[in-house]
Amino acid sequence: MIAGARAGTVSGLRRLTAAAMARDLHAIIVPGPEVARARGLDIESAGLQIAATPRHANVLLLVGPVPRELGDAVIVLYAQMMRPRAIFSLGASATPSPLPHADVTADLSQSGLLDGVTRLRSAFSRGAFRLGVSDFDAPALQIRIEYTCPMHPEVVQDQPGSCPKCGMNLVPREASASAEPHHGAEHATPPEYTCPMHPEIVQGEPGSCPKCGMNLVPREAGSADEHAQGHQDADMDHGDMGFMSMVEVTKDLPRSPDGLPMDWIEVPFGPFFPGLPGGLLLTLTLDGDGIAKARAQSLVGGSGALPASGMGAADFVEHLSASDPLAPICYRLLACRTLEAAAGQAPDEEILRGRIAAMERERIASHLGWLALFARQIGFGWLLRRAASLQLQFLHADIKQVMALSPALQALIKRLQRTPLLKSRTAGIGRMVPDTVLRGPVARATGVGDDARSRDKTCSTLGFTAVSRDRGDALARLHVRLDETRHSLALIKAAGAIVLPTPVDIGVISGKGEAAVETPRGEARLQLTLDNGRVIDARLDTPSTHHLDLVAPLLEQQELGDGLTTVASLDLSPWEVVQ
Amino acid sequence: MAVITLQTFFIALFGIAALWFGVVVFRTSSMMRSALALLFSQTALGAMFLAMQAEFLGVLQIMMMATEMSIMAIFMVMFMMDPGGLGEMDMTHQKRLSIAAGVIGALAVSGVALFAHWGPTATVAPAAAEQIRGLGTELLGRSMIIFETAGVTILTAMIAATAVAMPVLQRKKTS
Amino acid sequence: MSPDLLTALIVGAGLFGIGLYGALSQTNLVMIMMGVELILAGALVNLVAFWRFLHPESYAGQMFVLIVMTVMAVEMAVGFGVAIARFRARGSVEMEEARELKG
Amino acid sequence: MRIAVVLGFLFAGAYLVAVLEARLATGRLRLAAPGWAAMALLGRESVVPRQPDRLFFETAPALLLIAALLAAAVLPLAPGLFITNLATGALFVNAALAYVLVALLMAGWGPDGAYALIGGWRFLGQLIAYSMLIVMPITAVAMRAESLLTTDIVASQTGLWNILYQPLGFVLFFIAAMGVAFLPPFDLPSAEGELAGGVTSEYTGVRLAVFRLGRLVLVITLSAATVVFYLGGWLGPVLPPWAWSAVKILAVSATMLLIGHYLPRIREAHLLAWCWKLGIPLALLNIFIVGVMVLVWP
Repeated sequence: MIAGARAGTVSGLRRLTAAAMARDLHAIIVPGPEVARARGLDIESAGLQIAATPRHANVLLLVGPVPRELGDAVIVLYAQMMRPRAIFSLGASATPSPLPHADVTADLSQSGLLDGVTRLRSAFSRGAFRLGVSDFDAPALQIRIEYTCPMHPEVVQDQPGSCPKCGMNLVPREASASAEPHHGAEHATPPEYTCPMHPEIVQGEPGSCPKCGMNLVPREAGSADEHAQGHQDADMDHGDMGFMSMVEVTKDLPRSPDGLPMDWIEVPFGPFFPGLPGGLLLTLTLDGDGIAKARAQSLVGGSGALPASGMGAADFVEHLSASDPLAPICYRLLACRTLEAAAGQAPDEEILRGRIAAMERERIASHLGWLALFARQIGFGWLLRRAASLQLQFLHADIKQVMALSPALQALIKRLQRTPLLKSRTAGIGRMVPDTVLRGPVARATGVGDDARSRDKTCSTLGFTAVSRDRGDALARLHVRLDETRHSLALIKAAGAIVLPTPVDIGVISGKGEAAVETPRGEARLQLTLDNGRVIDARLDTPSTHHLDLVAPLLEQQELGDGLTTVASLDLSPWEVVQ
Repeated sequence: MAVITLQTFFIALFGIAALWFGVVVFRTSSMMRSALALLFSQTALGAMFLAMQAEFLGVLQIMMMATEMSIMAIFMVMFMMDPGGLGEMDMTHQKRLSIAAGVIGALAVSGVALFAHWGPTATVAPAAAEQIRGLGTELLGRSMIIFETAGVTILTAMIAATAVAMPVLQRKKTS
Repeated sequence: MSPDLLTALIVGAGLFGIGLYGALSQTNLVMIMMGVELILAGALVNLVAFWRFLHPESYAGQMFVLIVMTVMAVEMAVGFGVAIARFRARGSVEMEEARELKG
Repeated sequence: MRIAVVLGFLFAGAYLVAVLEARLATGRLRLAAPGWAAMALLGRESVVPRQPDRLFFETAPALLLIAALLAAAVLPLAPGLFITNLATGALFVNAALAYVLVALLMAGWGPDGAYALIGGWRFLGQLIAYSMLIVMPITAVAMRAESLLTTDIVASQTGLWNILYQPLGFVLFFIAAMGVAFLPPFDLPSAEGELAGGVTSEYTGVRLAVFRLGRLVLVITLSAATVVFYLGGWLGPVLPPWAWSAVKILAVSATMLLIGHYLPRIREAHLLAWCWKLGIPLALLNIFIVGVMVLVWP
């Protein structure tokens, strides 16, 4: 019996259909397939196919507890799935309210997944159809109809009527009742800046007038519209303008640089979009298929705040390690290093080497995971499967296995460098210039050799050299990551053993510590304040926090596909974003 | 007295379909529907050509119009204020005059069609394969100049249209 | 005279009438082009009908149909070129606004 | 009877294409998978999104299927084994394939969803790229056969298949055929990673099943067209003609799917630029070469 069964009596044909559904499971994964893989789950070999849209899925697969911020999004996701549908939860029993309880729960491990899929199949074949199915409803799904003018999106009201600006009939539009982050901002009028001498100069930020160089003065945005309306009324009185003038109606609309304004539509990509990391919400304003405006935000990023009473050192290590499921070892290492720096201790050389090997192994796995995500976005079926399977093998491989896997990885890299169309797909896209806010592979793709590992003594003794490319585009970022993967293999080989970082006993001390770790996405820094052995203050500085801010300006005026490639090439981890 | 044959029936059927879709073009407020109605009107015409045993022309009409009208559709959506037709705005003018002109035009032409002496009607059309061969010989024989001119015209039109539509390039400013 | 020819000619006349109405009544350049397309479609029907029922032995009739199809394509190309250019310059392809330009 | 055989052949081919597609997507060969998937889809809910253009939304999947079947109707699988043999056969294939675009535009516009809408318009751009590369190579094929009859086209390849007679035309047609069937790397309108399924993103249940069936039949139809125009149709030693057709059609479909599996999706701007700047001159060159060969070496 499943909670999302479809209404219907159980007849012979229905039984056969239910059996078919049990064999044809399409899962939509929360928070995303990349998190599932980073946790060591091989979804596809367990017999679940990954669906691109909830409309085509019949299983909602929850990997780990759902972050509170994603709750509403998960509810919407569930509501979009077609009945019969089931919820399959791994490693957590609670589902966001008011979702029904998970139909199948299992441990967060591959064996748990396999076992869960078996139970899911039998649940489907037994309970895909039943009588007396009730509708699923939740506050997040309430649709409010509001009316807006097709030409003046700022005109929004609750009743039908005609537009006060142009007189057109207002068209109904759906508005979600749940508070969208930007909804409040729509009503507040942001100030805009205009030149006292040239009223046609209007811009969103302060500056000087391009015509006369005077400083721009702020005014309320609404006043421009009133001006426009007055102007239009004057034209209407003019007599022979007895028709609706498209020039008048459209002149306040934003213009694209190519001079052909199309209908602007605001489209959300995320938080569960197939080609982007789960938890990342990209809101694109599209002008045709070009991106006019972009906004990127992380829904799952933490604030980095600690409980008021602080946290024990060992707990803090676990806390930081769990904060980013895409790079847990690096954050564990960062926490350990910082605590050791605060305590003034240093583990012996062998442990340090082993830790570096562990970090490098995670780098390889992370880059492979990125390749799989990127392959999914650009529709490269072979790479998706190959990179994903290698990632799963590398994730917990010991030194011998790493060496055994090394030829396969080298072959993958060679093959990618020869793949036709891959170069044309990425070259020249999302070009960046060297900038101090850039970190990690993104920075090194702009020709900057900055790498936290080159400041690390142990790394240097292992023969580390930083790689860099200087084109600064998506292709360069791809190449940097491929080169790094190769170097990581060499480092692991030189280190000779893999040791997971474990916190040393620092005792009851007070003081401050600071350390940096080159995570797969770039350098992460942590400053800690300790008070009697408890962590009372932590300041985390992560690469994705900085890279996320770069998304909006980078995407503007790109074609949609190129824009998404740009975002993917940055390898953002929404989890490590500090808000 | 001529007999009403199956051919007449199909000509009339597709003709009515073409007319009906033609009317829909100007009666719907959704631009997409308008463009696709025109497409189906033209497709019905193509089917009518097939009913008139002009196989090559019919298939050609059906093929060309699918692409042409789809491109029409994107322009409709681009250049209209309200492509979905939800705002129910009136996009017409001089309505009475236009209706009068349309009706009078149609009636006058039909009158000519009715009362002119068309001479004897041919009953048998050449076979389709023969038609294609004949048309090819015509195009590359007697009418070659006309055909070539048409080809050059369409090439010129393509280039001219592209040139007109291209954005004015920003010239380098000389101080 | 054959009912086939008459039917076809009346359909042609009807399309011509509808097209004329559209070309005169619409305010948008693209819609006007649709009207013109319908007028040309009416011409097409007539040409095919004349070929089939009057002179099936002469392929000049079919050739004319091809020429009219070319004209339709040319009309589309030029029309859209002009539409884009106007839209870029004025932000509209409404014909009423073109009239404004004259004065 | 003849019609039933051809239809059965097409649907069987579509089933095998689905098996191969599932094999590439999941890595496991399961012969029954598409059957179960189809049955599961039929049993699932099929909803209409809010504010659809209902007419377009409902007709689009059916139109896709019908267009693919119509195009297949004039393609002979063996001497005498076709649905109809039009004198304008080669042109008719084109005409029917043009309605694939109409179906996709309708599917994009109908559901009032942004991803679908963009997918539909993307396919329009794609058509502008590939359409000339469908028509012009077929022209060269018809020049050699001196006929638009598809059976004549096959017969004209008795001595030498067109893939050897005009390899350039074959390459162009093959690429364009993949573009028509929006197979990877030309799956711009239905891209998973960029548009969450694009034109198919709002289709569910029965409608999705029809849409997918239409797409699979389209792949088979285009493979059949490639075989008829370039690979000598049913011609071949030992095996009976229909078996040769079957083998060749499946081989072409498999090649199409495999190529897409090993390539990333092409960028729309590049697709347009390459097709117009490179593809069309090459197609014209092909017509010229074939013209010379037909005259010199009849």
